[in-house]
Amino acid sequence: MMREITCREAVREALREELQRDEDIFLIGEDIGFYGGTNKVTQGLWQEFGSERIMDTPISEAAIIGAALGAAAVGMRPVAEIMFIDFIGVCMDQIANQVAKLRYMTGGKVTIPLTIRAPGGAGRSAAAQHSQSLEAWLIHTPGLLVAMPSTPYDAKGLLKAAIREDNPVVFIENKMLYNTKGPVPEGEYVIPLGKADIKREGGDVTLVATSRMVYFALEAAAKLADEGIECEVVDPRTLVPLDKETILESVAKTGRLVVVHEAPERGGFGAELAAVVGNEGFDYLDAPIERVCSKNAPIPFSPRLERFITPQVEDIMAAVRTTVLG
Amino acid sequence: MMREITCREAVREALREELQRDEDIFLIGEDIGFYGGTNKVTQGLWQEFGSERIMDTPISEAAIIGAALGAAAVGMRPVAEIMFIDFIGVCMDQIANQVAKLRYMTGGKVTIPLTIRAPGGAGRSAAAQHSQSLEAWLIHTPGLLVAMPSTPYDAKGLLKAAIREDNPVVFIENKMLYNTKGPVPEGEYVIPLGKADIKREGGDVTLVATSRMVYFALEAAAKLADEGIECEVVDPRTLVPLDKETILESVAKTGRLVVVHEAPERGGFGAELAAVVGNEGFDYLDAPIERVCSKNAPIPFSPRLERFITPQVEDIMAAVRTTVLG
Amino acid sequence: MTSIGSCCLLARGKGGLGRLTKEELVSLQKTMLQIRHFEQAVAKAFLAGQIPGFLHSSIGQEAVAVGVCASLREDDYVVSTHRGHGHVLAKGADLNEMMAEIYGKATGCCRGKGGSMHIADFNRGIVGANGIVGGGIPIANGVALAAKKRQRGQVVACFFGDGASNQGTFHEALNLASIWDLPVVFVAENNLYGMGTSQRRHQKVENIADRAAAYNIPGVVVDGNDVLAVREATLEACERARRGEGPTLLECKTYRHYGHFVGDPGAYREPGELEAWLKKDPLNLFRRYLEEQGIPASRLDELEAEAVEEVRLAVEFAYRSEEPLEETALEDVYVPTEAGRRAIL
Amino acid sequence: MTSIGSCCLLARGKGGLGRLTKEELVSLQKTMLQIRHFEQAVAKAFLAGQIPGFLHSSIGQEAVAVGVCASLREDDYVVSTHRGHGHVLAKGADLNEMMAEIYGKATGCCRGKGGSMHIADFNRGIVGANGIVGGGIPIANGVALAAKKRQRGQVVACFFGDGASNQGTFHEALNLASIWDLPVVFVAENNLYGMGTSQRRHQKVENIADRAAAYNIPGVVVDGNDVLAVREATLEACERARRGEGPTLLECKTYRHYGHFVGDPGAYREPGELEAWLKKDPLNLFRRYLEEQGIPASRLDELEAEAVEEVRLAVEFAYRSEEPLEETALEDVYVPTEAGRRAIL
Ligand SMILES: Cc1ncc(C[n+]2csc(CCOP(=O)(O)OP(=O)(O)O)c2C)c(N)n1
Ligand SMILES: Cc1ncc(C[n+]2csc(CCOP(=O)(O)OP(=O)(O)O)c2C)c(N)n1
Ligand SMILES: [Mg+2]
Ligand SMILES: [Mg+2]
Repeated sequence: MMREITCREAVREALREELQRDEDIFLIGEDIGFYGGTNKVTQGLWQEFGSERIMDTPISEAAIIGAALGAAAVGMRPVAEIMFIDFIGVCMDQIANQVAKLRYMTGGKVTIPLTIRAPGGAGRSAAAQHSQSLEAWLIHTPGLLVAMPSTPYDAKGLLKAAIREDNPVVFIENKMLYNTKGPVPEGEYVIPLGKADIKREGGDVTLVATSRMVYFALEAAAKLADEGIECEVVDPRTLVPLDKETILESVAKTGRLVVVHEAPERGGFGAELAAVVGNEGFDYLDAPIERVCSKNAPIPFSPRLERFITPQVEDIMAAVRTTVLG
Repeated sequence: MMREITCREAVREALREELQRDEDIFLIGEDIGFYGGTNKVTQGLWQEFGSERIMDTPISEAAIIGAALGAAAVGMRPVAEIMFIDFIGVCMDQIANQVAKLRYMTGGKVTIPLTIRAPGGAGRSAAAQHSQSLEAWLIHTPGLLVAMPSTPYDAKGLLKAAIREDNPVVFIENKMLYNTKGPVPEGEYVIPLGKADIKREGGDVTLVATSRMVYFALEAAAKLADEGIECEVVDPRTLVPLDKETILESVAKTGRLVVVHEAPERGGFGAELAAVVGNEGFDYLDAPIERVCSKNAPIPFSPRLERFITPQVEDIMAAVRTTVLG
Repeated sequence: MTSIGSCCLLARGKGGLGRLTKEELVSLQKTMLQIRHFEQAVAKAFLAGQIPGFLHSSIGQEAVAVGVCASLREDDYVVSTHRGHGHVLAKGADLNEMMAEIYGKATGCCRGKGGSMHIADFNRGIVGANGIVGGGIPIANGVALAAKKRQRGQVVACFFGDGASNQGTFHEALNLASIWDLPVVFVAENNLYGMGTSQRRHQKVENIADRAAAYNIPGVVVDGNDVLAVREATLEACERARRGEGPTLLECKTYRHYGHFVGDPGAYREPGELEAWLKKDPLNLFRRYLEEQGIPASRLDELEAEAVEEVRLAVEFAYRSEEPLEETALEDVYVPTEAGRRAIL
Repeated sequence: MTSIGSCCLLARGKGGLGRLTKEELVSLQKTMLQIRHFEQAVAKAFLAGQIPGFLHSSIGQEAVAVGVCASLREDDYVVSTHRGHGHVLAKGADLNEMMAEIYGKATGCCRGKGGSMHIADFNRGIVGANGIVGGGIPIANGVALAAKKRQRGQVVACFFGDGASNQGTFHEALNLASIWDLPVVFVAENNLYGMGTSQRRHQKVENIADRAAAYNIPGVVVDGNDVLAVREATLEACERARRGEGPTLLECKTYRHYGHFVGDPGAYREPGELEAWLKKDPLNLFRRYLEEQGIPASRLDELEAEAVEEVRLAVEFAYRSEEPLEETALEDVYVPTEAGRRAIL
């Protein structure tokens, strides 16, 4: 049987293997060295690769992204860690105006092989400034690629692809999944960016879910199967590029779509997906596309309120019933 | 006949009248004083109200928003100017994590009557870092209201509403419209936030357009009328709150929707609108919702390329024909 | 004691400005004890699984919070940080409401929406803690600007850590406060670490206060474990601010006895470091001083017992309080103006 | 000449480090003339409606660009700003390609996608101008970090304005460069104004270089209109950087003769200010010096004629070049990897 490791270990393995493979790769971030990262993702790497490859910085996110960008622009292949994705606000100019645009503004004179890792997600009562899902800002920023894996297998394979990619990739992990286990083969493998994965097959409704919501969708699907509703759960894995083909094919089969993500509904990734499928898949749709997302509020501290604001398995089930039963 | 003034004058009038009305209002931004603002919007106000009310700052956007927020939190009513909306990247944390969330995080203990003015838009060959439309980041940030007027009349009435509003409002102007004239009555009036305006009536297709794209949509509508296609042009005027009722009513009538905005398509406001109408107006729709937006690229410098990347009247016409003729 | 520019002297305190009566001295210790026991109680409750989220303990740093806030007027303001329990308690936050907030209860000062990192109470001048390192510094300026405009002589004490002094917001905010002569006391709580990174590894200056030179404002270093020294240095900075002479960068050298957050073992510390600092425990130091001033040990023991009891009651209040109702979750996103009401639909 | 901390001396130049031959001296003037005439030509073309967008002229500041870049090796780097024509010309940008870029033509160094504010040429170590004030400073660190890792002894000259020195990025980047001893020369081009705001109104320090104290790195002030003084101060900073001793903050006091952008009348200037600075025109000053060194006036006139002609040819090249084709607009958003190709669909 294939060994099972956690998402944390999967990410760490990808980092370690890539660091071993390519001297131009280095890690840069806050307390990713001796401390091992606040989420312990990089634990042990500093001991193995030393301070030149695993670089601790001051608490200066704009300086981190700028340093990674400058190094990438002259041929290095940095992997920057932003401790929580909530902190991209303090370095959004470096991400959106510099990293994302430098190649374009210079007419292709430069290549930015840069990966920015950042964990998002609610569920730990970390409140409004440590629980966000901000992928929508990033997918709306041309020049970036955006990955958002759910399983350890996907996390490892996609992170390796991201690091080897010649375009800047924001790689969004989920703090609640760091301890989640899944099968990961021992050997080397890479998952290309832009290929969705069908996590469960079913003919009645397509559930497109991202990150931790994939697990919620799978749970909902399992329960709905008892009610006789068969859900196909599609995990896009990367939001840019988006595997429209796989999603549209699924919707062609099921005629129904529910999108699930943890970011607030208004202006989230689900809106983009609904717009794409509503347009390109108009003729497939037998029912309105439903979105199951966080309500349009910051994430509250209280666990009860946090659960209420963020999507739950029952919310997904309710949306599926709405779309299937009308 | 009603007098005609430019958007620049309309915004300035709103600022002047509000400054006269309420001592707690002050303006804060870069070179908005003696210089009159890089877009000359605040010209003359410093001479009239002095340095205590019209406050020049260093080039420190995070400090500007923070100062406005702190003052608002203790009862002032500041109006901050970010010289170009492209610069919100350097103060995104202050906008999204502080301004937008402080009330919520404190359980309603504080009220933030703060207006942030910022011009966006392409069309001046100002290239990738001075031409953006970033409203999508803001509508995806619960806690903010977002206004994006097109006409001088709307700009004046909505800015007055924004300044009087007890919630933080990001008020997005358009640099290409500053010289655009339109009728504005002499006396006092306020346009409530959240009411769309039908800029042209028509029965064949609904065009929802924002900011400068309202003019493009109107031009397309005029030309399409010659082809026998009657467009209804709806200007939402504020994106948060969004006047879904007016838009859905229009789509109920026309059965068709084209959304037009200048921000890149992927993850833009048009996606949200398409998701809302595709869901709540599913039964009204006789054709897929079309989006006419900038292509998913940074804004290039060359005028020819800039025109190519951003939506043009012909693109709107083509989309309308697609949706009407199939 | 203060000096313009980069050259900093250690403020020694215990004399000069604003002499205190014995009762006042005792009350400083009382607040420090409250903070100490409050922090101990929340850490215990957290480890027992009663408190959600995560917690940053200020144990060891009580003299900074108390020394600073003791020099503030009731209508002055504090802007706090993720490690802010001490600051807000010293500024007069209600123990029960605060404990309930940390427990995530409806009776909490933020209705359970903020938690440990977002305690605020505007009625007491507590503008709010902040989960973003350096996030509060620019906001402090705004509060000070309003105070200045209203000419009520209020000042703002803005706390932040050594790590935060490397954030861009620190720089922008100190520069703005400097040119506008804003009434802010920027209190750099230098506990030698930003998370696991020692000051030596995150900046090359010896003193954060050396950075005052970059804004041409006074930079002052004070022993942050000496509550009187902190108080005196703050008083001087406040008076300067109230006179309209602008901000001061006041660095308080101190140490946190526990890890970065409750649960962090602090493996990055130098050997012997913690032990050395424990000898300089601000509560013990001040207790000794009070005894020297003739305050009987029994009185001081009583104080401690009172603090323990108050905190116990607060825990009980918090524990017994209800969780917030789901229907409150969408309140407070917006003020319920017409637009605000429609914006959450 | 340099000094650690906040105390800064005026570098005087014209002796000591790196003496120049007469031909080398002449070539400095030649580059300054190129920049001067380049800027004049683009301003003229802009006012004639031939150039889209907007332009920031560096006329008056040529000695900074030339003095700094003259001390760089070919494989060193510059990071530039919105007012960057001089920097990149001095670093060796191709006149034709650069002019064509400013004209928005397909033959431009950025294929017409960047324009005046985004000139870059990595083959010549020109990492790029930047439309965001302070946006380039953190990026310079990254280039320097790579240089350091590769141990080729390269340095990065990072230009920015007095206004930019109030941005958070300035602070974060100088701190990082300081603790990592990065080979960067931070060149603060103090032209006394950030747009219409005089330095006096945007910061309280007399010298931007005073801020070096905040990072414990050398801060140096130099007469930015004296090309030799700039060169010498930069050389010293570069040597320090190449020795692995880290960054220097080098402030060059200078003045822009025209408004913030072409078309800005500069009404915010003090009366007489411009006139006083015109007397210190860097090109005139250096011409006088060269004549004193025995360079015949006729030779200098020839130089000027050459510069005029080169610029004229560049304008002609740019003017005659084609606009980019629409089908190029979606190129360069991504490297056309498999993922990159799919991301623009
Ligand atoms: C912008 C940002 N970056 C990183 C963090 C994560 N973080 C929280 S506290 C902390 C350390 C702060 O150090 P310091 O400012 O010295 O305060 P202390 O914890 O020592 O009180 C870090 C890195 C954050 N909350 N915000
Ligand atoms: C973040 C940001 N804020 C504001 C601007 C608008 N702006 C462009 S140049 C400039 C003045 C910059 O002053 P300084 O740094 O002194 O450079 P100088 O123009 O004098 O060369 C301003 C305010 C900008 N481009 N980016
Ligand atoms: Mg600290
Ligand atoms: Mg300047």
